[in-house]
Amino acid sequence: MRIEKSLVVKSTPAAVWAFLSDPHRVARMLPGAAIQEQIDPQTYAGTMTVKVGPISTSYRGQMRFERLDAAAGVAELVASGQDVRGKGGAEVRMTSHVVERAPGETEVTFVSDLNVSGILAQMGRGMIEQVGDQMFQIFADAARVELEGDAARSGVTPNAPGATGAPGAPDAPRAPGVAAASAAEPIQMVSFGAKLMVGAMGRAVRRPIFWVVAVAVVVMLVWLIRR
Amino acid sequence: MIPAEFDYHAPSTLSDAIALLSGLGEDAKILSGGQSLLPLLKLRLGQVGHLVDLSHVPGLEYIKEEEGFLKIGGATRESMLERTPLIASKYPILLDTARVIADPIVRNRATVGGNLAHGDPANDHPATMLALGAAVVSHGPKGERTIPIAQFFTGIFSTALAHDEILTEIRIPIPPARSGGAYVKLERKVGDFATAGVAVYVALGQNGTVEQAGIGLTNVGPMPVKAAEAERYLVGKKPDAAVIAETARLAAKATAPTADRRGAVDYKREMARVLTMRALKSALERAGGK
Amino acid sequence: MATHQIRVTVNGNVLEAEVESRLLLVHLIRENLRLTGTHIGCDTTHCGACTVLLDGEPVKSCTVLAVQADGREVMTVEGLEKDGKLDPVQEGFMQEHGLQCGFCTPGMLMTSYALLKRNANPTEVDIREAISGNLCRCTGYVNIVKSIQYAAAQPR
Amino acid sequence: MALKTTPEVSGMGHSMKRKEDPRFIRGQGRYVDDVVLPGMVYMDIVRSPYAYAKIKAIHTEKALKVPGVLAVITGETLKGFNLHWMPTLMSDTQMVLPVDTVMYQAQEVAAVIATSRYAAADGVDAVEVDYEPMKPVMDPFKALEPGATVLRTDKEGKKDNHIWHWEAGDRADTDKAFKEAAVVVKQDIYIPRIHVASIETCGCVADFDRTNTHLTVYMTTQAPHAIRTVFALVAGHVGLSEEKIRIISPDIGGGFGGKVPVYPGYVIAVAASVVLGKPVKWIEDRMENLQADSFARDYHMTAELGATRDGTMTALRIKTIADHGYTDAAANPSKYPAGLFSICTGSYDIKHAFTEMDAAYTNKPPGGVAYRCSFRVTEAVHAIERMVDVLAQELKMDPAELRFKNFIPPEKFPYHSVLGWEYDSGNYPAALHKAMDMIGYADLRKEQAEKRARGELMGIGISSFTEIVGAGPSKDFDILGIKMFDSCEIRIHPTGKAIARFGTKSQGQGHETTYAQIVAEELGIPASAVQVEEGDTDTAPYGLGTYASRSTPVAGAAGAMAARKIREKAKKIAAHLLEVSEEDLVWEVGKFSVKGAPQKFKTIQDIAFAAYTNHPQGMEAGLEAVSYYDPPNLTFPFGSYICVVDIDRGTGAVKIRRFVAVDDCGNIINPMIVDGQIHGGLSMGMAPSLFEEISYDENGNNTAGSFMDYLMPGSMETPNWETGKTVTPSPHHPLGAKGVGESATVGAPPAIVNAVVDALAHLGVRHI
Repeated sequence: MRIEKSLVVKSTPAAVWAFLSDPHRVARMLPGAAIQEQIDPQTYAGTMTVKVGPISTSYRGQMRFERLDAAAGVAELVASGQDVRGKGGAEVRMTSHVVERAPGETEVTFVSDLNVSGILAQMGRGMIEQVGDQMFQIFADAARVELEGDAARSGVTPNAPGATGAPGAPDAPRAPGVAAASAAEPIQMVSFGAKLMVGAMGRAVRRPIFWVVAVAVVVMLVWLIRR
Repeated sequence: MIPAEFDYHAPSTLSDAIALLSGLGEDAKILSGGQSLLPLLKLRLGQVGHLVDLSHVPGLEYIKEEEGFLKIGGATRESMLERTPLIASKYPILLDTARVIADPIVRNRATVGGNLAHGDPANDHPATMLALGAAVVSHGPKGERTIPIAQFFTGIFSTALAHDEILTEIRIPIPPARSGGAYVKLERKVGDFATAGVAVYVALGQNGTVEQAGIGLTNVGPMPVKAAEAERYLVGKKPDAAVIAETARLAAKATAPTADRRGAVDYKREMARVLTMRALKSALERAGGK
Repeated sequence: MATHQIRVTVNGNVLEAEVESRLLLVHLIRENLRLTGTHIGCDTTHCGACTVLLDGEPVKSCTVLAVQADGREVMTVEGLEKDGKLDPVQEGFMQEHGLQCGFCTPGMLMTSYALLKRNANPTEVDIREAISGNLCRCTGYVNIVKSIQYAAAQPR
Repeated sequence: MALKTTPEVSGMGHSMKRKEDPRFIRGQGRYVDDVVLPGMVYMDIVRSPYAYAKIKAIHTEKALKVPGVLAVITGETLKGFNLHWMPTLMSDTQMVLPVDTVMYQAQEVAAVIATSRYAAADGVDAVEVDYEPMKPVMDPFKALEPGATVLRTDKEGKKDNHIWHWEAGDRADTDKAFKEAAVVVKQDIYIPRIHVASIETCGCVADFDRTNTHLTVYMTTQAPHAIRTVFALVAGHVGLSEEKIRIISPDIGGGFGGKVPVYPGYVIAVAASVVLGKPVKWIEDRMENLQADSFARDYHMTAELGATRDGTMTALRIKTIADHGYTDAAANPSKYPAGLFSICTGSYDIKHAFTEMDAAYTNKPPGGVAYRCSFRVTEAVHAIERMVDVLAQELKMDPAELRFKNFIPPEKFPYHSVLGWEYDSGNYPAALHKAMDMIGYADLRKEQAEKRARGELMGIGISSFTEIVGAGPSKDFDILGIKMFDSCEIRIHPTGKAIARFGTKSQGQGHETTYAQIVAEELGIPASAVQVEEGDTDTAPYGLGTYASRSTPVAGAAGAMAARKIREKAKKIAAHLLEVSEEDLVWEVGKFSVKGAPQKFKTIQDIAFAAYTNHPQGMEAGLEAVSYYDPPNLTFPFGSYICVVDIDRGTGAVKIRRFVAVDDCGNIINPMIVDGQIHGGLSMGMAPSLFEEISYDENGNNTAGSFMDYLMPGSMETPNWETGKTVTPSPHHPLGAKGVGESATVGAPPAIVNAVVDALAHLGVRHI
């Protein structure tokens, strides 16, 4: 499935680019992640543990930059991982775009194509998407702290111009819930993409008739009422 | 489906239970009714080193009115809520809620405290407790504390409880005269999680205006949803058809559902609206305001 | 591997066993005690084939640990017939064709038995609600409802 | 039908209480998981989380260190015995365990054998598999597009995902009829993939005795004899010989078609038992059952119906894409890759019809088995019964009126359908009239009109289906070459009691009772004194098994024929005892008496005793017979169902208010059991209409892989079914009976869908 996110930080495009193209720095913003080795200039291996309440999943895998175009501000990476207990895996292809919105204000847009396989995708009942949102929120907040420095930490811009996370998501990097380790812990990560391995997924399913009816009726009634 | 190995502990006092949890650390998990936790362990979606069973800790199963509150012990079974006359007569919203959780056999094991402490946005009690303005009492190594329900849920499957804190009681303010609440759940079949669920509580003044309002929603966001804007809107108004409709619209606005087999995002939002209307009407009726 | 010495009364007989922490009650019943009337149908508390009574209340024994039954009373389908006399729910299922393949039947019987203990004169809705956590793939429930009504009508 | 026998004898037509119930209500049934053998070990299976992936490595070291784990079996292990692939019933091939590629999520990847269930599960967790995921092909339409990833690279020269093309009828003639039709309606109809989900999952205990090279397998199978032959054919080269294979199908906790196939798990368990020399038990859990076992349906149909302005149907055309998963492992008779789909002209006298189908490989589990339905008849009935309503809507005709206008008239039976079937008997108007009377059709239409005026949503749906069951005549029907006869062997004991053994296997249908009633009807021996046995290949006569509503039409007929053979011999003995010639004897239930001297008679019990103690010189002793019955035709049960639904305007929730089912299955053996079959069938007809669907996301994840999402209806979701009967006997069945186990599953879905569409029709909805 496709996920689009954006993040605006009070920082220069160059600083943001330097951050985004350094997996080790990005890693520190992502709870539960650890880079284990650099395989070649573009490829890194690592692990990532996502813990949601009593459910925990550890992935190991690789992240590879397929394109790093500083001039255009475009980075493209592919990350893939496999659940260490053989229960599934995920792959994400993510393109990020760094654009200056105003002097000292930079917007990063992320477009990801995510494929998740295994029990979490089967039984996550929409939860994966929400976990992804929360994780993005944590990442975004942590990235803002990293890039904006003390201003963010003091809470001046805690939630705005925030990431497009879900309403009700925790608004601080120390928010519990998603991750076992908090973002502040100076370890771990696989890649920017890896966190999205558990990010959203949509299901193009044909539902049993009841649900088709349900949706059809409601849509129709809404339409009739509005007409 | 067979769980991975763990060790089981059955402390006989609350302080032993807390001590065990503190001593064993994050690797220990509280076993209350077990109706959510054991399936997770059987699926091996989660793994724990230790389970600390609360069923041998006395005094955690009760339903009583005391000191201006309805007090429900943390380990009170859902089936006890269903069968307690006080609940049926005075707290029908709790009966509404208990009766649509899982199925009757599961409710013989499942506990009210577990339903809240599991932190699952698809569970039903959170919405009801949000509507009722309940508070959660917990015991941990640092003693007792009371957490307002609005601050209890902190993320998907996560709550304000520390890992070694035990939810021991739920406190619901005893409702004034001319008040009422209702919980309405849309489910695909018995035993299913809600497509959407809405709990509404209202208290009416002498002239029929709404003096207090609580609205909580189930499974339409990463956490149980408190429809604060809708609540604020409703308070001080005479609940006529237009007000009911607007309240429902605002409640639906507060949701952030994700698409799954239960329906698309728009459908779920619409269900939040429709069910809010229904729950609000029912709550008003029960409050005597028709 | 952590084990526990437990003492459980099953159908009136006191049994002692050493069990692993994670042993499920249904496996204690089926494998350790060889009472195979209790079945496993779904593992996720949806089907109710494993329903037994724990201190008189129906529970899904695939989602209860054996060690949790320590010091308590378990009743299974094998405990329904007393002194060669069938329980009225057993009679009812036979008379009203309340079973076909028989796989869900023990769980249905235990739920029905507990219902009638609590409510001697259930309405059809009471019955349908009570068995709503027990799935049957064969009968369409019509005759199961009749079977329980038959049992309720028996003099006690 | 007038009763011929007393309640004490309980022949046909008696609602005899079931003989199998005393053990089930005591928890004394014996299902596969109840079988425990000395030294038995347990098997659990490692399954693929990916729908399509290369297997780079399987690491078994950690698993082998788990206490209690004895062995890990992989595709490489089986390859050593050339057992890693097996044939399917449709002459395709299927992996037992993969060597290099997995083709669907939850496919078997390796098996762990351990001393306990718990250790086996731990072992499964400890097996590490390195996969290289590939993009799965999930959509059968995309699978058939040029350039699609070719999935079956194991098949030499295979360049696409097309499995087969099948057609029936005259294309040109039908095209012409459509050109001439005044009205043509067209509709895409998808029947989703579903799963029978019997409450008992599949499993087996395989017990190989090395000393005697003898294999006994206790297994959840609806067709034990055919399975024995399959095992002999698949594993003959490793020393399994058919006389040394014994398949025992004990009590079966529901089958519905899902226990016909040979699943890899069975074969792996057998292999494991051969390798280890110990009994091996394998019982799947519910998720494995829903995710890996054979599915049903998954037909994407485009149907067209042509008619005159006044509503006379003239032409039918249906084009179907069938999603078969990664291999065609459907359970159909060999000649019928699309089953009996060509029954799709249904209950209507349609003169021109053509239907074609293409089957595709996708990255889904294999199958194409029944879901309580005879070989794709549900799909066919759904198509025609939906199209009739679509046409009625187009013509603004009442759907009942349109049906009456087009029914095959009762006087036209036996009726030759344009797609080649000979319908044995039927009276369709009678069934629909009865259903309309029972439900109060005219009043409901009035109520509906009033409700529409108030903005309420209420719908009435009709389905007047024709089933085709009882496969089948040997000239056309075989499975793996074995003709689809069935069998019965009856032995009468000296004291006049009997044992009757059949080639079928009950999974809840009550054969122990109904077969006994057939013998009682034919011989007058009380059904209570007839012991019925099935399911043990060492003792029962060879038969093709129980599925597709074939037990009564085929094995039941064999029972009657075997009993009649016994009666022939009994007549000779009676003539000997009464000292009269055979021509002077008349048979009444349970005795031969002398014509004109009814006081002179010998009961079947007298005769049975004489068969062992005083039989005529020159005659062999004993009183027994075997019949292998080859039916001259299929049977065509039918019915008319009417469903009333109310739809919640706010939520769209559909509630079935009433459902009347009038069935005609010819002469009835046990009315109580028939009603039970109808109730169950209706529930399984409702389930996929409103609740159940196996669905996949684009990555091949099965999103209905447990009972959390595969929504099997419970007591609160299931309405109080109302049943009625008409009786139109089959002219060719010895008892005039037809199969009934699946009629309701076949007939109910269109009634429900038609009702839902009807509730919304005034808003412009034509199909859902």
